[in-house]
Amino acid sequence: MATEQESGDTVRERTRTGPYISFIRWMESLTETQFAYFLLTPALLLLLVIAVYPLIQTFGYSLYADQLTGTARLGQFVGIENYVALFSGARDFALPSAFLPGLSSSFPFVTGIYSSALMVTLVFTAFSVLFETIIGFAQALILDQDFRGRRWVRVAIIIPWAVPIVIQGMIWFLMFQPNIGFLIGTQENPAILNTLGLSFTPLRNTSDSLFLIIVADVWKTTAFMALLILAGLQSIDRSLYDVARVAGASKWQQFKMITFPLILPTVLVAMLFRTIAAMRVYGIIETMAGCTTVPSLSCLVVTTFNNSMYGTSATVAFVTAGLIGIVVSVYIVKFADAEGGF
Amino acid sequence: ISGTGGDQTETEAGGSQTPINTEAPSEDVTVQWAADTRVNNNREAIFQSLREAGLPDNITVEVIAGSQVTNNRQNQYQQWLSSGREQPTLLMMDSGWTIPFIARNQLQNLSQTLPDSMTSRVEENYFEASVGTAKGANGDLYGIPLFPDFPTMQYRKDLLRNAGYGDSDFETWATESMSWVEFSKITKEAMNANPDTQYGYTFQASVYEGLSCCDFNEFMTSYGGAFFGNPAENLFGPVGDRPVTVDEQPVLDSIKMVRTLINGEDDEHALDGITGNIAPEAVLQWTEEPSRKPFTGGDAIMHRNWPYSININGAEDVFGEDLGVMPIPYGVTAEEAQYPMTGGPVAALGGWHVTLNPNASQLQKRAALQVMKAMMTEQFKLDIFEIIGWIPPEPDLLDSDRAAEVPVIGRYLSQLKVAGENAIPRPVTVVWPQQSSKIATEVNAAYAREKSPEQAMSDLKNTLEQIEQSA
Amino acid sequence: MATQDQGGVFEEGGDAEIRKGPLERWVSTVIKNPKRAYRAMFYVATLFFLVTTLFPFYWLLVLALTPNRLIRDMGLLPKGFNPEVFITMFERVPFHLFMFNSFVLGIATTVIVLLLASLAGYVFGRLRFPGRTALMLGILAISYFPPAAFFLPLFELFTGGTDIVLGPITVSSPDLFNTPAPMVFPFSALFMPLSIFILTTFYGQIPDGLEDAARVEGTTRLGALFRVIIPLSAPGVATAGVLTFISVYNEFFFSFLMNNGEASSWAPIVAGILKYQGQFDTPYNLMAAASIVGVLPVAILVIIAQERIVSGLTAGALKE
Amino acid sequence: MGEVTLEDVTKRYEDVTAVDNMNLEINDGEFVCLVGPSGCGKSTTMEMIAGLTMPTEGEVFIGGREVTNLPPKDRGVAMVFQNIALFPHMDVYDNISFGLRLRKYDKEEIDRRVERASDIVQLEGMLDRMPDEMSGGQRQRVAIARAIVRNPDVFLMDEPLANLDAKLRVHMRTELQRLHKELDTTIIYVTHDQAEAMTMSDRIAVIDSGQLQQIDPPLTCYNEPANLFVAGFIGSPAMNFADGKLTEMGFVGDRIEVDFDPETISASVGDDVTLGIRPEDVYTLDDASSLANPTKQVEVITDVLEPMGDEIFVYLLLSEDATVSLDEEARGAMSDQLLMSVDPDSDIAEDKEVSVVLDRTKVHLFDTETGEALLHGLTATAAASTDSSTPAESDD
Amino acid sequence: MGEVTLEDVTKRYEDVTAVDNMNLEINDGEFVCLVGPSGCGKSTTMEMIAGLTMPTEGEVFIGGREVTNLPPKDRGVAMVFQNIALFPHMDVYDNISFGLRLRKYDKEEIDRRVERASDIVQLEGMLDRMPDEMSGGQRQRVAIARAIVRNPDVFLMDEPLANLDAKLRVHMRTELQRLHKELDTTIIYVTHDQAEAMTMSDRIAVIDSGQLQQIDPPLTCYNEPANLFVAGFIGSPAMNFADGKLTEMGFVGDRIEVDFDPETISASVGDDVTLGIRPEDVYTLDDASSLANPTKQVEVITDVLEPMGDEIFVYLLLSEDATVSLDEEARGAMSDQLLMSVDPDSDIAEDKEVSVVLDRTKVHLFDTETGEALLHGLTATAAASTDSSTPAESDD
Ligand SMILES: Nc1ncnc2c1ncn2[C@@H]1O[C@H](COP(=O)(O)OP(=O)(O)OP(=O)(O)O)[C@@H](O)[C@H]1O
Ligand SMILES: Nc1ncnc2c1ncn2[C@@H]1O[C@H](COP(=O)(O)OP(=O)(O)OP(=O)(O)O)[C@@H](O)[C@H]1O
Ligand SMILES: [Mg+2]
Ligand SMILES: [Mg+2]
Repeated sequence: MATEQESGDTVRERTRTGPYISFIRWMESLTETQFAYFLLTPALLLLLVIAVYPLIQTFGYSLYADQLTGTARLGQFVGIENYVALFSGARDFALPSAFLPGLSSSFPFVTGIYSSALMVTLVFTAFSVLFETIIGFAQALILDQDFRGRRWVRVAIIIPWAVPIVIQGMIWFLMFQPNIGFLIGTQENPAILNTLGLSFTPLRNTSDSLFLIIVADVWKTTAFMALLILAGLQSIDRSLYDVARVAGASKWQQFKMITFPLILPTVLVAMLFRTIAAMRVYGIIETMAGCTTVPSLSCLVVTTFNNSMYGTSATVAFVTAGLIGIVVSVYIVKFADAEGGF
Repeated sequence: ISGTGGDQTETEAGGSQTPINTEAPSEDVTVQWAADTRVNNNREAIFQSLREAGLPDNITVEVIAGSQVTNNRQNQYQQWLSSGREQPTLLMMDSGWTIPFIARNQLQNLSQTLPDSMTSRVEENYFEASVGTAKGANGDLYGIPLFPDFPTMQYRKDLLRNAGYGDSDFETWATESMSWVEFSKITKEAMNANPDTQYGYTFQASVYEGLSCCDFNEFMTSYGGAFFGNPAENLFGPVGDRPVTVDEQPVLDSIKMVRTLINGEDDEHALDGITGNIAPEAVLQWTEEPSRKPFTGGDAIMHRNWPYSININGAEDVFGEDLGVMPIPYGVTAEEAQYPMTGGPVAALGGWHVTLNPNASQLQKRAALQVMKAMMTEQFKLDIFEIIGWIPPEPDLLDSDRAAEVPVIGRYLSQLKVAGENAIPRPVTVVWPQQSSKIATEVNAAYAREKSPEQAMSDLKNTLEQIEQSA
Repeated sequence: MATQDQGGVFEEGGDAEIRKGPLERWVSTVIKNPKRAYRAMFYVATLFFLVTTLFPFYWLLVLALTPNRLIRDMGLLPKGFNPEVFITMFERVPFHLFMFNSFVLGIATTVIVLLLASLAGYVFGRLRFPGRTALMLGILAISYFPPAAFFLPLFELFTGGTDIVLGPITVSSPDLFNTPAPMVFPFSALFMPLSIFILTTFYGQIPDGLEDAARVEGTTRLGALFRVIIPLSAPGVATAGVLTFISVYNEFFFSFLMNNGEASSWAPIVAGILKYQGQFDTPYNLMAAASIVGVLPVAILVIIAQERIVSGLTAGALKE
Repeated sequence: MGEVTLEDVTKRYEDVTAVDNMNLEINDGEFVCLVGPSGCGKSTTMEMIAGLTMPTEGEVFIGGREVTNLPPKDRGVAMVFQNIALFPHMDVYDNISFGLRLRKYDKEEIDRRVERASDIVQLEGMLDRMPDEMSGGQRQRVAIARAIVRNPDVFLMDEPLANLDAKLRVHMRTELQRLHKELDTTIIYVTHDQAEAMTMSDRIAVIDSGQLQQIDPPLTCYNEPANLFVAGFIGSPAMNFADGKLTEMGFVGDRIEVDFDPETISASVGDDVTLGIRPEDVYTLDDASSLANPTKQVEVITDVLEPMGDEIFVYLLLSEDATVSLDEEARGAMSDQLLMSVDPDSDIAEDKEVSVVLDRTKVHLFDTETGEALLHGLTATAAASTDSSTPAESDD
Repeated sequence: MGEVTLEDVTKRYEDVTAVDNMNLEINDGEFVCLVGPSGCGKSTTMEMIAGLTMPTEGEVFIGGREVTNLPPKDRGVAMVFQNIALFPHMDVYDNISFGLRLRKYDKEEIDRRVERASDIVQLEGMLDRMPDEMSGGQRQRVAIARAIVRNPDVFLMDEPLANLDAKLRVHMRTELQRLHKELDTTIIYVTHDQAEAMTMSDRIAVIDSGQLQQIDPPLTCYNEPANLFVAGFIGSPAMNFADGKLTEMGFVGDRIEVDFDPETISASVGDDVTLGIRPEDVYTLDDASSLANPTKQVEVITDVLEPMGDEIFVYLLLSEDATVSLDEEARGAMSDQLLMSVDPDSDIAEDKEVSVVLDRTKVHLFDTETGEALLHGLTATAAASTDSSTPAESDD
């Protein structure tokens, strides 16, 4: 080929010089480990300055007492006292709600399930992630099909994700606002949901609000799941389905044995991040029912932060992160193989 | 990289003690004023008014249209002031949270840096309750009230006429408030007389700041109760060194009263004498707007709300002259009440102040002082009453002819004056935000029959005491 | 091969047949041919999802078209018809400026995130090196923290309150308040872990053979990333991009506190929407209109990202 | 059970007709090889039989049932894919047992079968490898094993041995043949290994540009190709062709003449005809002694010698001026050149003038225009043989 | 420029040693075929030369430079991958021109080269197809074109013709050879097509289990295999082997005896030795007339006949009780069976007792234990030939 061209590739390659070329050459000469760290540098630098540095600072705050008067942001150094106070319940009075559920001697042995931030957060996380995953999966499967108008269905399904939380809150708040929304009735004239047990003032009531907030969150964030899972579906080699079909796999079996395992890593990433985000839920609560009615962990962080209780706020933030870490490690341990990433 | 930060403002705050030169600066200065969108939307008229009120031409004002959502503004200010930013120079602050900023030395002490002539005018002429929320523990003034806000009871004259009441009654009620007993009875009568009207009385009892600061505060105070004992002494502190009195009988009575209004007289914690079933259960989830809608829509007879809603409901295409306004009813009279400032037709106090950023440059402060001066003129106060509907912060101005000519609200100035004179501020201190959410939760739970009034208030007392001790 | 038959439920026949036949005929064919039943189920499911996701938007439209003072006791239809609201909303607040800001912030963040996360995703997805697991867990851990945990130090850093020691000289950090920087950088850092994980999964699944082929053809490892791996992971990259962009669009913590809320100070759309709100009164109709207008560009973005980018870059399914 | 019939099947892609009006009848238990140039439509045909691709027109029958619209899983076929397509997330065991697990065979049965299949493809001990840890040939063997563990009516194998070395290939061939015998399944097999097609199949189907050219037993295809295409395609190295005219005397070409009675074939004197002769049917005069029916001598010049170990290919130039030998399309297909295969011991040298003769009984004649075969093999006399039985057979 | 040298190169995966202490020297401009059983390490070797896999031990040199740690792009190699590895998101044109575009050749030059390359691989008119719209063979041709548009010092081709039909294969072979001549590039080529290896390469490198067995010109490998493995691997059908002992008389096996002077080889009397003879060197008595140096007759029974078109394979049973003929591993490799190839005209029939002789000059002897070759070819007399020149060469 190309006999006319006397010089081969390498000659051409070697004759090129300049700082750019020598940089490239230097980069290619790195070992795999060096190269890995080299490529990670920009991301790590950004994270170091914008995330790690503030976290270290904030961790420092958590070791100081709150200071509500005077110009100083923090009070005196108290070591781990904030943490102790938080876990012992001694700080609950300063929070919109208790942090841990109280213990009682009678069945069911825990009180204030709904008024403890931890339980509210866990309940919210478990249900919202569960439903978002299931529904998102179903939506992704639909979007993966080829049909007329698919583009529009796709937009329709994804668009709730783009709705600002303020608006999301407004939409649902109004739907369940007595005298405004039609999903809520009055004693004389109950709506369907009321007959199913929803109270007439659901947004002042922790359990009803929690339920509605989960619904609102599922409405909005399912799109996140659907989008990610869809991307996973689109990346599967279609010829594998040919093989499976000839081997006699039914639609369900194709799903179970090919689709599912192949997108499992994607689903796990999606679930992982949804879990993390759900455990930090705040905005939708604030806009729909308020942090006092439905106290989540992040509610505690933000409320104390807004009340200038920076020590407590930092403490709750770190404890929240720790709790998320515990939940996440369940994923990691459980799915280490499937993920292949850890 | 610096340490935990936050302490660098200490020294600068010290600098804020230097008196400000009252001479107007000669160079061109632009003063940034953190206000809200309504100011911004009317800024041409407002600037005009400031000029006419004597603001020199070389000083211009730039409005930052902050959010109307008061919490958001509070958070923003907190970050700006605690990080020592020089801008904005003037800040519009909710009377509900000015005091914590004062407690943190984050505002310019006006008593020390402004000429006495200015501060004493404020102390002497302005609504006393308003001024109280702009003062520090040392008694110094840190903000100048821009406008106060007092809720009133609005009602439908046309519907009450159907129940046999007439103009003479309305006239009496305008300045002489009625008791809750009377109020509930009249409302019930009106409901019976107007069977198509869905609700009797709508107010706000959602779990939010508005319940603790205002609705509940009014109910409680009107029965002679108080959060922390004698309001005249303990309202703004000393934190940790004052009694918590939310479990006292007047407070419990007020709760029972509300429970009766909502659930009827057969509620197990009903208050004797009160006619029940005049308020919908929905109030437990209502804030201002949702509670106003039914009233504006003609579905309610009585409605408690802020003056903004008088402008809406009194508009010609809504009720016009059929809108009646009266002070909030009372549980016990002021004389019967245990504490000063309680009993009688109390109105929770809202409203906004203008404060000065202590970190601003001297030049900025000088210019800002000129702006504040202009804002304190009668002319400006009345202009802005016309422009935005901000109620003049001086009781005397409510009697002025110009004020009376302001459409709609001009008709109800005497009621507002009564409300203003009986205004009860929320007990703002640095721990108030914490206390407020606890109060709202417990009170709402008690209203909703989830807890007995006694239980709720003793729980609340415990928590409030803990918070008091923590500070 | 045979990809055109992967239509799943549309395996055979066109849907033209359905429309022309009367219901009974269809029912009988369904009994004979269960695939039609699948297809019916498919339509039902699609319809269900469409209704559930779109209904709140319809509700939003109902709210927007109803004059604010009539918003009470709402039913399923707007009370009154007030399309002027879409003009009023711009008169009241320069909403387009806020949208523009959001777009700039979103695009800047997305570009930074995709770029850095692509490099990181490549590293984590395709290279084996010591420290990999620890680093991944560390990056993941950043996303455990509520935004408030980062705020104070960052606020000081970006408002000139932090002293940076560079050897002998100490300078204070530049005051970037009211510029895009104090939003773009935190957004980038906080949204990056998600993108890193997404891209790690996608890049890790590209067959080695293709990267090998590219390298033998003369690309560097990075060249192979940009020319082969990223295009082949287009669905994943586009998704990471869309998710990041929308996250910025949705963010309200830093968006709110890192500027003074003015359009001229790069405040994003959230600030714009909140500007409609009064202290007590809320013009629901304006806010509804504003959110409809605010969401439209994202819809367009989604269409572009999903159809153009994805189909443009990966013409076929992956094959080695 | 396993008859496969294609009736007027056509498959068109946007701009290509991959399969063009194909009619094919494959009997139950038959082993048929599909051969043809790259891109002629073999894989497409297989896919249509498997149900992976829907024919644009026509119908497909398996075991007498119309299956045109049936999904693959209901057709009772197993397939080895040309692109191998192993499941990347399953190890070898799981890949092989995939079809069995789908059918919920019990564990032991699966183990037994997987073991047997992996034995056949010589992958014992690799059952827990992942596909990306295997060599190309190993992967292909997994693909074969995945198909043969099952018990379908029809096996479809698309170049299943392409990546295997000669020895393994021979082994696999034997195994597949044994399997075929044991199970009595229909096997449709794509290959471009001539030896494979010749030795394994009951019939060979030759396809060109989506059209079926001939379907006949291997030797029939070899000895009696239906047309020029088949003649040129089957056999490696390919048949030599020489253009010429049909005269009263028989075939007259540039250098080659073969005399026979033109009356005996269905072409008229004066028509353009092409003569075909396979390399092994060209003899040097030395070797011609053993030949019962040689043609006239042809004078040629030896060009390149290509020793293959067990034989030597000799390129012969028919005209002195034809000097380019290894040119494009050179071997066998051009009329000024002739390929001859000789014994490795022959003392033939390059660039010598030699005389060669052709084996009359192995001469083929084709209509140049239509490409159709006119005759296969001449008898000793100039009179053309009228029966079409192959000379090879008549030699028996 | 294009010398490739591997020095003590080893590649270990977790549990497999894919390449084991390989030493290989390939000269500039040489065409070397790597052959060996599936999984023996051919592709791994290629990948290490290309720089895609790092050797666990050892060093790689290209053009005299040590390149062990150099990235692929700086090694001046082009490669055709066994798994083809087309970029699925690029059309044919973009796939082929990928390397050129990277090097910023100008548009016209790229067009020119792509056109030429697609011409060579006969893909004209398909330049705007996407890979998934092509047949297996077409894809493979794109892969070849992608490699040959460039001007590298070394071409690495891993079974580049596996998916092509015989004819195209022959065409591609010619093209590659021409390319090799024109460019004078080093080509390293993996194939399991014996014909390909024999005709194209200057030398063949035979690999087994990651170890280099022999690297020699094709005919040397064929005629003088270095050991049993090479002897069995090269040639298709494979060489026949017969186990026996070295005696004073020469080789003595079960049925076969070949007399020669045991002194002439490096093994002692009494050692186990294996005799090897290729199928084409076994003659029936009829054909033996042409044989100068036949061995003693061996009495056998004809078993299966396998007509291949141009020759017939005859399976011969050495012992009467050996009845299974088409059994596993049957052909050629077992000592109680012998494969013979005869002319298609031979009148040989199944299940007959016949006598065959071997060509003494083509007999091979191996040490059974070490597998090493002891001698290749005996002269007419019982005295063993001591020179190692191949009989084929000496026949010239
Ligand atoms: N990534 C890997 N991990 C583990 N083992 C591997 C890996 N890649 C290859 N091997 C093993 O290394 C050996 C050599 O593989 P290689 O691909 O070089 O074989 P090959 O000679 O090319 O075979 P084929 O002709 O079948 O392609 C094989 O046994 C194979 O299973
Ligand atoms: N999806 C497709 N879109 C367009 N053309 C296609 C498609 N699939 C195959 N073709 C074309 O159809 C023809 C037949 O393809 P097919 O795969 O059947 O060939 P094949 O006989 O298997 O060839 P090979 O021996 O090279 O594998 C080819 O020309 C190919 O380019
Ligand atoms: Mg094919
Ligand atoms: Mg290989």
